[in-house]
Amino acid sequence: MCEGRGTGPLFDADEERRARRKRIEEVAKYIVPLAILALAIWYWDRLVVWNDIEPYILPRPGLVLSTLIKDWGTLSQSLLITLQITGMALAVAVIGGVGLAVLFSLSRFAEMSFSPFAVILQVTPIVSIAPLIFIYIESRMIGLLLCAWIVAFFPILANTTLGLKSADHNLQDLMTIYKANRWQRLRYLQLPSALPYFLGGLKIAGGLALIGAVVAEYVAGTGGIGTGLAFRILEAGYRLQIPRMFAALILIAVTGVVIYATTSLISHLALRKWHESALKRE
Amino acid sequence: MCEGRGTGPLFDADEERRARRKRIEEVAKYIVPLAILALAIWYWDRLVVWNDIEPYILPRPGLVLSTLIKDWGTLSQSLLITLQITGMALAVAVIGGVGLAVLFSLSRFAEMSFSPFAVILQVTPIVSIAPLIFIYIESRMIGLLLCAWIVAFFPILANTTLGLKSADHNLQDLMTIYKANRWQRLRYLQLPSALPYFLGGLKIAGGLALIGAVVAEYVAGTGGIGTGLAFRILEAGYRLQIPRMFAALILIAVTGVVIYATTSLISHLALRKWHESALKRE
Amino acid sequence: QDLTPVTFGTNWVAQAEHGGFYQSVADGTYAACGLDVSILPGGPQVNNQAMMLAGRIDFYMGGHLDAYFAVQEGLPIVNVMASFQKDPQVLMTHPGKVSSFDQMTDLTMIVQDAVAYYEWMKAAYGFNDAQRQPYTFNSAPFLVNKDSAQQGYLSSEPYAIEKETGWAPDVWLIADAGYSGYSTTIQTKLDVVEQQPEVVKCFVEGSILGWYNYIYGDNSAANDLILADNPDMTQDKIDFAIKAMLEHGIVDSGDTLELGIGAMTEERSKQFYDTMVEAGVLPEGVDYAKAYDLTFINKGLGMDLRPE
Amino acid sequence: MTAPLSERAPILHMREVDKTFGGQVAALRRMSLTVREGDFISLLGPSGCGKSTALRLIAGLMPPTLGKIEWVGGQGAGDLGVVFQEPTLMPWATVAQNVWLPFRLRGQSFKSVKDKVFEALALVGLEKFHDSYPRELSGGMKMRVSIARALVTRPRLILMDEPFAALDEITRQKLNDDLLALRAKTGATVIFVTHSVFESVFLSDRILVMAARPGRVIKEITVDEPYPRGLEWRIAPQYGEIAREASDALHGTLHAGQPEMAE
Amino acid sequence: MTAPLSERAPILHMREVDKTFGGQVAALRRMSLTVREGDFISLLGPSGCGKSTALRLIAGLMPPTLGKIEWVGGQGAGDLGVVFQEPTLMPWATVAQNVWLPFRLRGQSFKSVKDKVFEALALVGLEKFHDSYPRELSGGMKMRVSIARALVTRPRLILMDEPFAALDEITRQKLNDDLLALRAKTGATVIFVTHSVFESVFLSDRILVMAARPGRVIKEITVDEPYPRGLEWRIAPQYGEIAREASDALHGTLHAGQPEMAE
Ligand SMILES: Nc1ncnc2c1ncn2[C@@H]1O[C@H](COP(=O)(O)OP(=O)(O)OP(=O)(O)O)[C@@H](O)[C@H]1O
Ligand SMILES: Nc1ncnc2c1ncn2[C@@H]1O[C@H](COP(=O)(O)OP(=O)(O)OP(=O)(O)O)[C@@H](O)[C@H]1O
Ligand SMILES: [Mg+2]
Ligand SMILES: [Mg+2]
Repeated sequence: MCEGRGTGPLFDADEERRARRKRIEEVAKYIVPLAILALAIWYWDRLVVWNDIEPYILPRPGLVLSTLIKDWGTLSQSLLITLQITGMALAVAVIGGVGLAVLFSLSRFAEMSFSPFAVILQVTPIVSIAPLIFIYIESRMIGLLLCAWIVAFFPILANTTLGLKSADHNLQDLMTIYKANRWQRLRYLQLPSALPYFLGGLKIAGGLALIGAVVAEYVAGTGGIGTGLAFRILEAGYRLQIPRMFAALILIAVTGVVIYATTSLISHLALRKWHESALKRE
Repeated sequence: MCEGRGTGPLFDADEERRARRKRIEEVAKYIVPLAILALAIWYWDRLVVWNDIEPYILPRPGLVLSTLIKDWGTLSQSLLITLQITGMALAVAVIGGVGLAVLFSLSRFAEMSFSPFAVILQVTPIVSIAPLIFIYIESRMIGLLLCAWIVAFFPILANTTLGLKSADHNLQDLMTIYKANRWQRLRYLQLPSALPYFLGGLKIAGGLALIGAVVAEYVAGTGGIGTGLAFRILEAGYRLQIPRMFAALILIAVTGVVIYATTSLISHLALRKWHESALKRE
Repeated sequence: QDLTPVTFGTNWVAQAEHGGFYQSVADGTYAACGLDVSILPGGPQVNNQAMMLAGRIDFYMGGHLDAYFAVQEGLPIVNVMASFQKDPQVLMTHPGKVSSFDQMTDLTMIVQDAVAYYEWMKAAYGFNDAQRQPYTFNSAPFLVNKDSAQQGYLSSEPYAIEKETGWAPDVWLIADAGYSGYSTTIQTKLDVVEQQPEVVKCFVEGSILGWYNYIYGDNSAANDLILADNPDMTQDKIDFAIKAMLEHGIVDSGDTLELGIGAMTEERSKQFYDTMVEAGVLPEGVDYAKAYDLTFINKGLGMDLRPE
Repeated sequence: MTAPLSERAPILHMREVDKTFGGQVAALRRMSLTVREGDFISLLGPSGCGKSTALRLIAGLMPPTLGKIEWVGGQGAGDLGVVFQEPTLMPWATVAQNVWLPFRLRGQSFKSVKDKVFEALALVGLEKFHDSYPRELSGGMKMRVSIARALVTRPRLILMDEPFAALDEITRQKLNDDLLALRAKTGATVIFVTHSVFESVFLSDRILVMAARPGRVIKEITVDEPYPRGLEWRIAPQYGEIAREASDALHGTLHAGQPEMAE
Repeated sequence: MTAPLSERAPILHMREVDKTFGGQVAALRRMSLTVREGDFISLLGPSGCGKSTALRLIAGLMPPTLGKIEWVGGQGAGDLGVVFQEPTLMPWATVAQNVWLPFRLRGQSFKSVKDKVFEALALVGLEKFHDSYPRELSGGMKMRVSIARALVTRPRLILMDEPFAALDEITRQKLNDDLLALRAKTGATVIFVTHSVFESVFLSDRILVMAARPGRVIKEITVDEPYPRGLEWRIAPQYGEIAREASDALHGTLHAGQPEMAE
């Protein structure tokens, strides 16, 4: 070798500084967002105080929190119902979205023929067609899910379709050469390739499923299962219980963030081994 | 060479068959979807006739069409207004979504700190916060756009963020080596890499902007600018002028499909030279 | 003479039920006592009440119960006049399906989410939540289901259904069934009453006169304004609504025959409050009297305009 | 052992094949070729002369612009192994899973072929890395995984596009030997793209020397040396002679002029 | 001409550098190296021995696990040109736009550097393809675009990772000559990864022979032949001698055992 050898690993100021910065960043990653959240809440509070905004217009965060605690019994039950619908809606959105995307990828004709219908479903105001749905669909539960599905499925369909088409062309050729049939190609090449896109769609659809659940409850009612958050918000609005309305809204917001964090985590776990977007770089 | 040479290009039955099939497919690509659309409309018509459904429940397509023609004056004006809001909403969704995505890609802290707020915006029932918005925002137009933006921006944000992160790592390294600054990296590497993802988001957001325009009109009214399709649908619904409601719904559906086709075309044109999803394979 | 500009936010798009107010705008009754009134129509989801609470508009077309809710929540809202003695909210059934209000308890009730009168119906008549399905302002589910009843607004849904289907549904006013709240009130904030009583007085009195003129006099100018504010309104529909209001004594019946249009009384307010407590809509102990101010009404103003 | 050249049965005829990309670039012009069972054919030529294109045409990955490619007895006959010029690994699968792929597509479980997979990995010196993901491998290691995948099924027809270009001389020679040994065992037909004159002479019994723009075959050289070939073949006088012949042909192509677009 | 080895000023010290991936794979162990201005250093070694890793460490693309890399006078001094092992082209840009990139990042318009871009493309024989997209190129052509991009700015420091592996012998020799000519003009320092013994001996004045698992430098060979070097160097007896020396070192590494994971 050309250079003399030291006797052990070298450490110096530069290295230490780098290590320290990394440690700080590690902590800041969680502190900063929390600080900003706190700041936002503080600003909300100040906004109300400075502008003398009455609690029936915009309640202070403290009041919302105490209302949340006070009404936790009612609100948590409604939350549970909304969560239930959201979960099911997301599940059907995933199944329906991926299913359609697979169908589209199997046949260009299917895509050309049915994607207009998918778009129509996406853009049609659900409030207007919900009554029609409920005339012909007996089961309230199915109708409810249908409504939520209509709201949430499209991003999954669009992103998965794009992903299925984005499979590497060399790998496509490999599949051709090994005479993979349509399903093998799908299973071993296109679905894994579409995973990052699908998971991107899932992040969008998670929030939409929640919206879908709220909208579905609004247009369809929850029937026998009790009242969800949509009902609580409307009710609080009618009764001018604005702090309670905000408490319910906060529950929805928190649910949305939790769903987003969960889908992000799933996405990270599924991709961190191989996809550029999730790889940790040295 | 090892084999004798023919005197000209060889053609045979096999080749001809392939060429014929290609021609047929070329035509079928447009015929099949149209046929299926026609079938769907026919089935709708039959459904009404077979089940003796009254026109004030589900009108026959012919009746919807004649209503559309009859009320074209009113409806086309409303369509124009809805289109106007949709266009502007999509524009702000693109600007806002891409802008936020860029901000997120520039700073992990920004992403960690602000993406929860983006999610909160996405999931909060717009109906509940619209009154708040309109108390503090003087201009109806801005309020309207804000509502429509809230509905449409998230898919663009989520997809573009994913795309900005998916830039090839080797190219990232290349940028590092050439000492590209943050903006150059963004401009020359990350934005082009994100293009397919962004365009996927655009396809989703196109429909959502239309929904956003409709919802915004529901919650806010169009004030001075005239009445859009949402109002027409509501009004026709109240008055049980169901054929007219369907005519307006059809206009929305057609608008949605046109927007989708347009964004698909844009996507195709932008990517066909280089991205796997749009490449024509030999 | 400088007119004081005030804005009155209604609860819906312009319709005959707002006629009294348009009447006084049209014929200058408000201007005569110094107000330049602009009417801001409401609509689905337009929340003019919040706009009033935020001080963006001066008066709001409220109801009886929401003023009680306001008191319960400590909101400075007060009703200063009630245009309607009876709530025009109805339930509709297929013709001949039931012969009285209480027979509807076996039907599917298509009623909006979270409305208070349904709570009252549950308490007073034994309806339940399981039989309710949300009303999303589309009558199709009602039309195809003979075993259902649907909510409606006296002059809207019954009119639309009759016009489009050719048959008239049976109409059950909840007011006639015992729901005794006033409706279409003039609501304002307490500080407006305290600081600008002359404005409130002018607006209330102008409105009282407006209503007399509208239902008994020449209302064409007001109707023109309504038609202008709501291009989808038709004369036909206005006529139907006015007829219905007269027929059911919505505006002018009961107390108004002595106190004049706009009347509200202590007894009826208490009685309504008690009903709501019984129904579990309101708790006991709400100082409901804060919800109304009788200073500007019950003076028999305009009674001379009523034809014999 | 493989039969002498003349006695082998033809399995593929390429007749007057032209390939033009986008109506512009003449990637291949009037290429004719008969592949016989057990042939070891090398395509030798400068960068961009259409070697990969020829291989892809044979693999049926794209149709020729003109001319015909005919398989005697159907293309489906026998297995195929292929090494593309790029490693072409599935980034979401481990090394072992990547090598398993050809079996998997035939419905064989990993367990049932585990030995074969590890044998192929051992061949390219990567057993230790069976659990790594492609992104954790060096360039040459990725290519070796790709080679292992092509050979793991002991295919009857092997198409290889510069498989050893990214490898050092020693690994390369080892794999040359291994390839010949495998072929001796299975009697496989090999079509082999390379830009190394010596490699082509060492390995093949027929060398097609190609020239660029338009991509075309300018010389066919038959190497009459019998298999197995070993070190002694590398130092045989004939070896050098054939190498010189091929090299001259190659040089000729280069001096024939700058690349040109199709007319 | 470049100064004799001993008189050159050091520009980079690598001291006892270790690189371990994921706490498992010892890609590089205790590598020390001083790069002096005008050096032409080759890293020679078998697949997976850490050549690319060493180059990436020097380029500052990742931090070492242990040890230090120090630039004398700051890393920013002078231009850098780099050829990765993979072509690394922007798929959305044409060939000319790809080669333009280093200029573009300095804010220079295409027009102002068009001549240089086309000159670099001519060097690799691809002017005709300036308007093509990378996907329309053959493997070797992509690599040549990457080489053109690295050289277009006439950088003072050039890092190249097996740049000519995908190219035929003739193109390769031409580019070898061109690289030396460029270096003679600009006095650039070159760090060059290769798996070809002959290439390393032909080009460099220092050869680091590396061994795999753990990746480490096992021998440093100084090539005392002055530049310019031409055909006569290829047939000089010393050339063969050094090549043998390097080759022996390489063989030694291979026989040293199978790849192993880090302890
Ligand atoms: N998809 C494509 N579109 C357009 N042109 C192409 C395409 N693929 C290859 N070509 C062109 O065809 C010619 C032959 O390419 P090919 O890949 O067959 O070369 P090659 O002999 O394999 O070269 P190398 O040794 O560099 O890999 C090249 O000029 C290339 O530009
Ligand atoms: N990102 C990574 N994660 C984990 N291991 C890695 C990574 N990159 C390289 N390695 C490992 O480090 C070792 C050295 O890799 P490197 O790419 O430096 O080899 P190389 O000498 O360039 O080989 P080749 O000639 O095949 O390109 C290999 O064993 C490889 O598996
Ligand atoms: Mg090639
Ligand atoms: Mg390498």
